[in-house]
Amino acid sequence: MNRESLLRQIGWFAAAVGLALFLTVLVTLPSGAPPLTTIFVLFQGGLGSLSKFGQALSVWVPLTLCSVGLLIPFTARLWNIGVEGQVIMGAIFCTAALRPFDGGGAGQIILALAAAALGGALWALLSGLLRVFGRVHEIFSGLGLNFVALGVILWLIFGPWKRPGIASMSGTEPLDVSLWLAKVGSLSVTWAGLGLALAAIVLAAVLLHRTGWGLKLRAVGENPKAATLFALGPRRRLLQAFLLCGAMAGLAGATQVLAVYHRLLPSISSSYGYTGLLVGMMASYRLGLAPFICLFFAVLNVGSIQLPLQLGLDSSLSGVIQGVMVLSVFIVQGVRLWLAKRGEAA
Amino acid sequence: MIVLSDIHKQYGRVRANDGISLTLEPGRIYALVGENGAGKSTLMRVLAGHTRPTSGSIEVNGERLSHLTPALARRHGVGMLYQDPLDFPAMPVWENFQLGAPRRTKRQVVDILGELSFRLDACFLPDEPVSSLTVGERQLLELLRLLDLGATTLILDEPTTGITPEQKQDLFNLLMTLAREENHTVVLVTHKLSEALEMADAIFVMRQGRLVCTLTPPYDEHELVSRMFGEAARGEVAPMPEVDETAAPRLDMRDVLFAGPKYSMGPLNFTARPGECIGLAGLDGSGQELFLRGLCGLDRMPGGKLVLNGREYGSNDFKILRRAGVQFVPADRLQLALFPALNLMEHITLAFPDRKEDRQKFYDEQCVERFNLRAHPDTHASELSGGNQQRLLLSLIPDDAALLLMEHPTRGLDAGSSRQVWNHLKERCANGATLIYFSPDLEEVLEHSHRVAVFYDRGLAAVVDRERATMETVGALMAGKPAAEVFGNRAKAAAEGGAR
Amino acid sequence: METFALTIAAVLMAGAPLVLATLGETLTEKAGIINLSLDGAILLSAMAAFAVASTTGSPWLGVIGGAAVGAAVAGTLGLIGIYLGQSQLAIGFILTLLCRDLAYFLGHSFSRQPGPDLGLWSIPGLQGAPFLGPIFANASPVIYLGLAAILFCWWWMYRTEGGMRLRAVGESPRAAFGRGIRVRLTRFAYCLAGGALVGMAGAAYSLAVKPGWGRPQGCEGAGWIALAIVIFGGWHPVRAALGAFFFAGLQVSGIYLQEVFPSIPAPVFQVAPFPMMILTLLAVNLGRVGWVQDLVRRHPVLGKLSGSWSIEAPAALGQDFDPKKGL
Amino acid sequence: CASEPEKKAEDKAPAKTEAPAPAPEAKQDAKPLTMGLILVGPYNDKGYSQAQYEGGKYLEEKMGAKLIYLDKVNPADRPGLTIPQVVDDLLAKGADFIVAGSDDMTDGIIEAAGQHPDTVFVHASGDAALTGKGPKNLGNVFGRMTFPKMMAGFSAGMTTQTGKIGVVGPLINAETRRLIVSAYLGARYAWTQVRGKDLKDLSFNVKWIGFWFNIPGVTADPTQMAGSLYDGGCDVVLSGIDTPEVVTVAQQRRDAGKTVWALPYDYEKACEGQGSVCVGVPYFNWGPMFLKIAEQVKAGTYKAVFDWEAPYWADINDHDKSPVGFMPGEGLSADNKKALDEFVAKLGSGELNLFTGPLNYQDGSVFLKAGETATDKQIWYLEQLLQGMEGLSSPK
Ligand SMILES: Nc1ncnc2c1ncn2[C@@H]1O[C@H](COP(=O)(O)OP(=O)(O)OP(=O)(O)O)[C@@H](O)[C@H]1O
Ligand SMILES: Nc1ncnc2c1ncn2[C@@H]1O[C@H](COP(=O)(O)OP(=O)(O)OP(=O)(O)O)[C@@H](O)[C@H]1O
Ligand SMILES: [Mg+2]
Ligand SMILES: [Mg+2]
Repeated sequence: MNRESLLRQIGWFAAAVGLALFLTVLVTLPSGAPPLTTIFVLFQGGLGSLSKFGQALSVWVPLTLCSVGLLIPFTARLWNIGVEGQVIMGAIFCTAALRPFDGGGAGQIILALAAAALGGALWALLSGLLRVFGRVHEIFSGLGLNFVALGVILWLIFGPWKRPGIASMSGTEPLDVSLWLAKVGSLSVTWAGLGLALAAIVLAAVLLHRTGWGLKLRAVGENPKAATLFALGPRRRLLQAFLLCGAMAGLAGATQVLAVYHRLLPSISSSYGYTGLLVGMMASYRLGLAPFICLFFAVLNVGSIQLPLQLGLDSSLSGVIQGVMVLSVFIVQGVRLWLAKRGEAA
Repeated sequence: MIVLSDIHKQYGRVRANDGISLTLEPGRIYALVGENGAGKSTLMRVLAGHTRPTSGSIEVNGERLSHLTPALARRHGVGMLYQDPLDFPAMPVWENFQLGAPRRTKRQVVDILGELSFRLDACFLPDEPVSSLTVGERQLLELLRLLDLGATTLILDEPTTGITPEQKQDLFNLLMTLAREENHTVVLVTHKLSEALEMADAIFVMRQGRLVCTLTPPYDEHELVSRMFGEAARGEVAPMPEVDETAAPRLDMRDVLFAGPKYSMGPLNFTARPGECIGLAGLDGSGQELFLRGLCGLDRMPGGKLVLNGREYGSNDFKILRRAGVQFVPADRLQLALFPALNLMEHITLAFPDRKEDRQKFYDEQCVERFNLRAHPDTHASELSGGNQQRLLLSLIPDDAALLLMEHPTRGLDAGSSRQVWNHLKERCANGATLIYFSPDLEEVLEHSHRVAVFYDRGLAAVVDRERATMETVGALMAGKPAAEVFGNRAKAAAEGGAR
Repeated sequence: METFALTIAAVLMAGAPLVLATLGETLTEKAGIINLSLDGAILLSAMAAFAVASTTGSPWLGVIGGAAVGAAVAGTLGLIGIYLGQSQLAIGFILTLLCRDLAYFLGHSFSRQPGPDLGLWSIPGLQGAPFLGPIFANASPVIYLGLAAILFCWWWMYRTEGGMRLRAVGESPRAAFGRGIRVRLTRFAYCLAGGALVGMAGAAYSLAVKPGWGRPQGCEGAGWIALAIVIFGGWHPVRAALGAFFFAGLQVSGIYLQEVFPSIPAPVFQVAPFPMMILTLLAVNLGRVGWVQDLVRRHPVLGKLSGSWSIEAPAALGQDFDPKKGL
Repeated sequence: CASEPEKKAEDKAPAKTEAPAPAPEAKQDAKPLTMGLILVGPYNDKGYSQAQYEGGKYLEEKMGAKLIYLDKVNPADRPGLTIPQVVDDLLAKGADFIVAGSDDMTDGIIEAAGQHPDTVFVHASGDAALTGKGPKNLGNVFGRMTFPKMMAGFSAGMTTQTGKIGVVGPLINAETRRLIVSAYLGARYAWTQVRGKDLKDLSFNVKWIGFWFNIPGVTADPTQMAGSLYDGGCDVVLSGIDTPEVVTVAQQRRDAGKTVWALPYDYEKACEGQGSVCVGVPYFNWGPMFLKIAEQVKAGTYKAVFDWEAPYWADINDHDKSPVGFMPGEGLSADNKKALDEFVAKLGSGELNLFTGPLNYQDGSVFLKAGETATDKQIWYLEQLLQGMEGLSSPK
């Protein structure tokens, strides 16, 4: 609801991007890489061909599920940093649901997706309960639970769920092909994945902007005391926010298992949870921008493998760029605020 | 000698201080009085360098400054004691004493502290955390600290809220000696006229950010009071609605105990009839806040029973009471009752989910027509003036609310809007609602109550009915005079009859 | 006995960097600033320390370099969080991820290169001493660094004027401002100081505990553990340090316990810090929840119990303060 | 090295003659044969991946082939990147055949090979061709690391003074069991047969960190692991993990005045600059294996088989012949070195097969009856550690 001219906003955003670009160049200089070429290679690597774009999309799906999910707690001023663990739990539950079957079809897949959503939601609920009834800040409970989840998945993969004979990085026994999600033509992105991501966006949009629920959630985040006066049931709202986000994160985990790796891996989450948080912040907690930023980050991710292939650069540069981007957004916001204050004072 | 000239302080829309000039001379005790929000604290904070005035100048010891900083103020011997003690609860006494002072070893600090507290026959254990002290002790410690820093101008912002009478007496004796013998300047910000009358060589009266007058002895209490609370607003005021004496009580409290975060009170026995307006009078922290918050279920009710419209409630669950028609409107609207970054429409939607469809219509009828809330429907609550905030809140209260609990209904409202608000509230009462409200503005209470419940020292001192409720009687009761003295014994009986 | 002493030595060594990082964060949080960037900062400063050390050939210059980088990261947080008034949590978190990738990107050319390390200090007097011998006769400098840091932090926080101000700005910026303390400056200063300690932790990893740089370096995640320990240690330097050693002990003993209880999955011992952090927080906060208060009122026994929980976070932790607004 | 050229000529000759001539020739003229190499770790990790990388370099210099590679291909370092995607990239960049470097890539490479049936795929480690799970165009190649591990164990057994040998193992699976058991057999032989001591006095203690490298808060810390082994009285510790902690710890213990040794893993030059703590390193020398494959691919004669290559016994450290080797370090005394050479000779001549019964599993059940020798399959799929070794056989 801010009545500032669109032009202004775009201007500020441009400023942020400019700053980010500048900082990136600053970082790449010592490595002796030609900055602009580097950036070009990155994007070409992510958008260069249809199949590349397909890969980018297949990264976009779980990333979007995470960041869109995160926007729900963000609306209530909640920092569900535990999303990483929730992705992992989703993947675990998904795998668990499929273990009894060595083959199958839509039925099993739907079951697996449901299980994944459940797993993520439950893991999120833990943070939620700790926050609402124990007043434990969700950041710390979330962090803790992330590591616990990581411990659990490693233990499962190298323990109870290990392949006959060999337990290894390569994770559990791969799923039967009949349980893989169907790809879009020759692209590596799947129909189901795209469907889920889009559904998540729509759901979040409707929930947050079209329903009383979203309004209540915002209100709770705005001022819990007043929320009590209005009898909005702050606690229930917060828990629901956690559950929803957890469920979406869980689905992200499921897509990792069913669409990308076709089995459970130690680092199944690809730390999309954390990246999702970055996206949420860069979108300054608004839904509108999130999917596009996700796409942008996905392109960076996919393009990054061209850095070692073509320029002999370390591909973690893409991560650097992402971080710098978000940081610049905050810096610009701060400067803006400060200038405003100066204005008042004068 | 300190001269404040034409001090202005603006907080957003609020003019906390509006062109104040005054002179403080050494060796004298001043009292600064005024209703809540008059701007007393703000002015004092400016003087102590804790707030930069929007405009105006301060002349200290011949030095002319646009504003002071805490450090500067200290150098000029200005020290301020806060309404809520401004100290570090988690840290031990001696550190609280030392912080901000020139470097010293712990031993030195402990010695000085001991010596000072001996002089004021107080006693502090240096290593005890301040959180374990009473408010009074914390105030005293602050005072010692200021003296130790060589403060010659002492500002005490309502120092006597929540300290015992004898502590208070000691404090006043101390201030006397400081002023008379050591030639200190003392400024005493207070709500309690008795204190002002007893102590002050001159009384500054503030009202809505302005300095309305400076009184000097001999004091005329009536004048003081009328100056403080101003003339009643002009224009016709709706008459008090009739109360049907025969109707069954709307509210009946039986041996109710309330427990707030700070203190607890009770057992309380009190009844209210439909259509009744009951004003709560009392100095800050005398218990009226807890009374309201407890009644609506925001503070806990460890014991007793509430009977609402004949239904008995053993516990005061907020939701249940709310469904039973209990509505609470806090004084601090933005902090407690509104969502700063949500707009009016959204507030309406939140309050009346079922009227989501015709909310525009609702807005026009309710907010604009009835409450002439003149603001664009998508303004943020945070951008509303105090008056409009109150209008919004009132318009959000459903018409069938049976029991209205309000803190300072007209806080921050000008005379005109106050009248509107009151007429509206009385209309509700006429339609059978019961209103229990609290206001620091005594005149307001007296004008708009069938009965006045006076609180003193965290307890219900007396309930006075309209005829007997005058500035004198209620004022006296608020200041702690026993009911017996205020009205003869016969009246006392009646008064207590009120609180059955 | 011998083996016990050796285990102690191992714990001291494993704990040293954790202690440094924990103390750094404790300083920062005592001043009221939350610095979430620990994990990334440690990694980046580990890289920087090794890079400096191997280019200059002097490990101690490396330590200084590490400290400088740590301080720089904290400084960024300080500028944006304190003076530009942005969310400390957000900035800290961004910095974590950013610094991590930055470390790998810039450190690329140093990975798995041979380089100097801090080596060991051998104390002639202690050679062959019964119990202390095995522990201190030939110990890494970082152990002494860690122990010294504990003493210094404790002394500074609780025995000096500066420490008093530090706690003051963390407890109540308003009151501190009222007493003429330059709140933001103070906070910023301790932000830097804490960052420097964190940087030293990074250096301790890449120059002593796990000499060398590479991917993985082996200290990934240590920062999160340190953050957990700060809370576990109740924001008190000594308790925090003990906490650090306690967890180091857990990890070391985990190695032995692996055989003793083969039925317990190995990760359990490694993950332990995190559930413990959560429980600590729970214990700390439960005391303030309404229904718990009622419970305690009813059963004084619980009151006694909760007394032992009495860990208090700095009252103004994470709240920003703008002197321009006044009180 | 003078012999190299003609040796190569010999090697090439048959290939040339058998080859359906034109195609490869044309190819060669068009552009050099290109190998697409997928590395699991950093190409400069001074370990497993660097060994493969240098194998690729060897190929470039020996037959003017071209190497294109992508390193750090694992879900942790390259989130969301799958093997088929990498393969597509490498083929797009002109790779003629693909070599996947790690056991972790098993499923991915099978999938990719299925997608590109007429490209040659080789999976270094892995057993698709053995189990017949994989498609026709996917072969496996691996050096018989069991032998260098035996030599490592042997050197350890010769070097140890306390009779206590430690192993820092990664995670428990058939491969790691296989290698560590080999090391144990080597050590046991040295201890009992060569040094003539009592088997009871030999302790061989295996500790698993739970992963190929350290993840704080998740795996056990190899630094502490190695430390605890040394503190526990082991004076020789073998490393089975990707990162160099063990040698570093050994160095530190040396500085502290302890007489201890260590044996790193994977990378030929791992002992360089480590001085006398380093007894020696069992390593992969992928060059010859890659060369052989490349030539067959070029000649179009490559058969997808399960190729488990034995060392070149004449000189296990021959860069051009031996796929695996054991590089003694300064820590191996002259006499021990002599003993080692004899040991190697025995192994080479086949006169000595350490996988000969009677051998019992850790739980006492029989692995090999007296006189029985183990088949490749038995060794490849080793189910448990052996009796006499301490440490977990399988994750509980
Ligand atoms: N920091 C602040 N920000 C915004 N408004 C403020 C602030 N401090 C005071 N005000 C407003 O300025 C006006 C004067 O406040 P002030 O505290 O000076 O009144 P007061 O006379 O001290 O009241 P009381 O008798 O309750 O202490 C009030 O309307 C108050 O809401
Ligand atoms: N809100 C703000 N945003 C950005 N920069 C600021 C802000 N406030 C102050 N600064 C700049 O930071 C520097 C220090 O400002 P200031 O003096 O207010 O902080 P401080 O002195 O460190 O803290 P304090 O005033 O509480 O002692 C000055 O250069 C000032 O311009
Ligand atoms: Mg005041
Ligand atoms: Mg300042």
